Amino acid sequence: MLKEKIKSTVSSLLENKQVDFVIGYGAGSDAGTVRPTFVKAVEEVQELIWSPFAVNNLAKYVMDHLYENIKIGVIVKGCDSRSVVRLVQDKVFPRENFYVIGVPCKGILDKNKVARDFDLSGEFVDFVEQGDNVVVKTTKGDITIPREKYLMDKCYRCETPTPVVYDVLLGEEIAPFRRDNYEDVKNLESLSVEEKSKYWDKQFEKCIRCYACRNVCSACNCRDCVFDMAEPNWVGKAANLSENTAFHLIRAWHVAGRCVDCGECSRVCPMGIPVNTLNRKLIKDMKELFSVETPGKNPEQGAVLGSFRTDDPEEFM
Amino acid sequence: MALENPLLPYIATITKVIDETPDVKTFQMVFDDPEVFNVFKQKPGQVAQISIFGVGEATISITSSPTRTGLLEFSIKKVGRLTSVIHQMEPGMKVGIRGPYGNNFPYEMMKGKDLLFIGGGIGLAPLRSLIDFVLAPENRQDYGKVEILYGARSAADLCFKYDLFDNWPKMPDTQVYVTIDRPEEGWDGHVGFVPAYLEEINPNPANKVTITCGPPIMIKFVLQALEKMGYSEDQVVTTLELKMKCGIGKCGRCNIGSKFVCVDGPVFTLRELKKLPPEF
Amino acid sequence: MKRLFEFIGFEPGRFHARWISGSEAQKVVETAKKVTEEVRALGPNKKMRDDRC
Amino acid sequence: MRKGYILKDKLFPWLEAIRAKYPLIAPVQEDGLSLFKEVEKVSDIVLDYGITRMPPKDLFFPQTEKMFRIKNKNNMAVELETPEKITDEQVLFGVHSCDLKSILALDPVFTTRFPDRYYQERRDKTYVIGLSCQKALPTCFCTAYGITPTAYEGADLHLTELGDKYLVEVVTERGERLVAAVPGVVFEGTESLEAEKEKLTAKVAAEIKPVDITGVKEVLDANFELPLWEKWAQKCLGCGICTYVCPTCHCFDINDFNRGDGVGERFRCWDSCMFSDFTRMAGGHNPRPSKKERVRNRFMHKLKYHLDRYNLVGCVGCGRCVQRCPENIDIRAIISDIKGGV
Repeated sequence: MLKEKIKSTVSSLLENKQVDFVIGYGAGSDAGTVRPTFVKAVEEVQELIWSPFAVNNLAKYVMDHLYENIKIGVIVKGCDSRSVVRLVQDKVFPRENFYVIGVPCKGILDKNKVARDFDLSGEFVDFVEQGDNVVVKTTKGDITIPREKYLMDKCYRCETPTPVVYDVLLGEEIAPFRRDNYEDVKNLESLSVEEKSKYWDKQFEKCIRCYACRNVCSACNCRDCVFDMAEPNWVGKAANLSENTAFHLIRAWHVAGRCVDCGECSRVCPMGIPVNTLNRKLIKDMKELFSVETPGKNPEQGAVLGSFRTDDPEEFM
Repeated sequence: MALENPLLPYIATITKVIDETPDVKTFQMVFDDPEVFNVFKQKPGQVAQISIFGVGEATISITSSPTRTGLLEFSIKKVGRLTSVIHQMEPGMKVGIRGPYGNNFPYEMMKGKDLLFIGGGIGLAPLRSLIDFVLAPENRQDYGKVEILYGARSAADLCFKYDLFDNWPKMPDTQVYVTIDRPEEGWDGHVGFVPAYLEEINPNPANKVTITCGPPIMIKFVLQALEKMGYSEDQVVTTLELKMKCGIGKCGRCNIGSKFVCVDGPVFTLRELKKLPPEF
Repeated sequence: MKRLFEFIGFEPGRFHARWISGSEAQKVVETAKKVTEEVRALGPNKKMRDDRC
Repeated sequence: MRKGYILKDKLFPWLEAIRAKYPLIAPVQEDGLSLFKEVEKVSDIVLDYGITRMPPKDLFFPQTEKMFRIKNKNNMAVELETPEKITDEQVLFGVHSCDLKSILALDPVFTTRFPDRYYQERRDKTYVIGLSCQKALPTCFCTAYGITPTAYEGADLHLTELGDKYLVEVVTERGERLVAAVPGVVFEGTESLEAEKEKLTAKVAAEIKPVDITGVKEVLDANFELPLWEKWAQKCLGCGICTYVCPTCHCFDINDFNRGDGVGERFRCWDSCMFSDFTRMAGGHNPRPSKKERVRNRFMHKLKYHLDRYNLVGCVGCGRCVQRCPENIDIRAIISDIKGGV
């Protein structure tokens, strides 16, 4: 059982003082939600769970501990592990301060999709995998969920089911079995100029400027963010289409080459804006232009936009 | 006094700019509509929102005493965006003023008492409204001895030199103590931090009220020193500075616990301060 | 940049990026002319207009 | 209070009659979100919407609001133009009891001591029609604050769907004016409906997971420091979702927009005490420097400060923050931690 493996691993890490604390998943308000949980002592290890809904990328939290002489254990899935690689590559958080607890993952269930067809309002008790089904046990009864039908969108295109970096891997390595063909981006690209404009205007109009997409992002690591600055006032604080568009464009460009496509920005958006699609457009272009991989996927590959090769395409000459 | 639209500033003109220190200037301002002076009746210790139109607003304490009618003075230290812009402004230019906001120094309660003002740096600006108020001929008989203890980093950083060395020492029953943090050439006055100088002077708390304002670290040690000297919590008055936007208790920024500094403060006695959570 | 601009619905040709050396005066002139012509043909920009005031 | 009814199949015609007279703002479904929006067709109105993604506060306190226009000629001549009229009369339909209560919680902030002209005018010119809940969501907990899911407080008119009729309660004088302006409410024989409403209230209340807030205020009065703040703060991302989806959060910022030629406007826009620069002063000092102080401030505002200031709860149990927090920071769990004093 993965849950037991997580608990015993974390217990021994804490007992042997290999880490100062571990960031993992605890039970959330309902069966479809997990809550990031910070475990500092062996007694607290029992709070840790593993859930098919454990979507949150926990790597971001190390940014609260920059410049501290600290060792942090983080539980990561394949997608989250790319964040670890990038944080290390950008020298935001040193590799030796990470203890990466990798969890192979066949895909995370999308609680919004599941909640449409099942009652997730009970508390999470446990889950078992039965072939292609996930049986989630809740205080309001068991729910049998066919996995392939209810995954997060990002999981259908996951190319790293096994973390690309880890200090310990809990479970069997899973060979990549899906491909990302950027269907979502291509669909939008195929629209006419007017249709594209209309689509994105409608999305950006909804934005309430809560900055959750920025705050959840493991590539957003500036000490002072341009969106918080009054001088120079790059983007006004007013929420209107023009300023919102500027916000989203700047945000997307700012993390270009560093965004690992973990999809958290889209997940957290309270207004359902497909924030991540902007980043994916940039990743797709970078892949086409520079034959690179998704940032963070290959620890050997440096920063995409921070390196130069003489054979780079030069559209601007 | 409630305005029809409390967020709409009155337009005023800068009439005089006084260079106080390398980073502090005092601006004299006059409302374009003289009628406004009849409704803008500030009390010592209150603050106002100064607008530069197209740039924004900043909360600034009113440094002139209400006994000086027909003008307002604001001493402004260049620290941020708006204050940097205002430092480039000259007489004749237009600004906006709304207020007055906040409570005031308890000058009624202080009547018949000796007053000890303790200021550091730009912290003298809010105190000055009360100093000039009690030193004004029409009020002077209501108050006892006035002592002013003031310090700055260097001689150049002393604000209101004309008051410190000229105007105030000439006033009856008034004593001014000035200190700078480090010795420097040409300075023959006291050297040392304000709290240390305070302990040296060791003013007797009997029938005295102290009013203090300065950088947080100075206030902290001054309050400790005063308690050591036997001042009760009601004898110690201070004025706080927090980030404010609306000035009218709505925008939620300047709260300390349940209190809003812009309407419930900025003036607090040490007794009141101790009841507040330490979040300022 | 150009690609993302177009992705969110700016017309192709609204945004240009060119690498021009300080010694390429002729290229500056040609590029400026070309950009002006193309943008003029597109008409006034409607996206991201801030129509306040 | 006068009570009447509207037959169920007469509701939309009645709403259409309202819409013909006033802008009608009501819950609609747009791109997967339920939102209060001005409706063009009453058939777009969604009655069983659960809870809207954003609270109705935007109607009275818009996210971004122009306060006045500025014409500034190099600081040598300045003209300010305040809008003559902030809003036309409008009707806000379909507000659930938690959101109704939240309007009452915002009122004293904006209308007492330096009354806010912008809020006041919007409030005065908006007829609020409440709508009782038919079922509770897993995140609902209005009953914790003594609000019943069918309560009319805060509405001018309040509707409750009961069988083939809507019970109409005329709560305020403004409600009377609306009933007079738009006929359609039948004022007779509502006794059985009133009994039905009681049953509905009990049914919906029973669906709500109980949250007990007794003693919470007392613990917070006595303890500013509690270990729970650090525990919850470390999960917090510091985004503004909880404050923006909250119906009672009222923090704002004031800024100038400058077109570049001296013409511009002063606007206010929502701001959030969860943002790191919210209280940071120009000189760099920040009285709430870390997430701990900011998280504490938000929940203290909900559970203590608003009560201290206005004797009104700062949380109405709508559950929006619970639904939307990316890291599942659940005020109900915080309440239980506070009660446990941990």
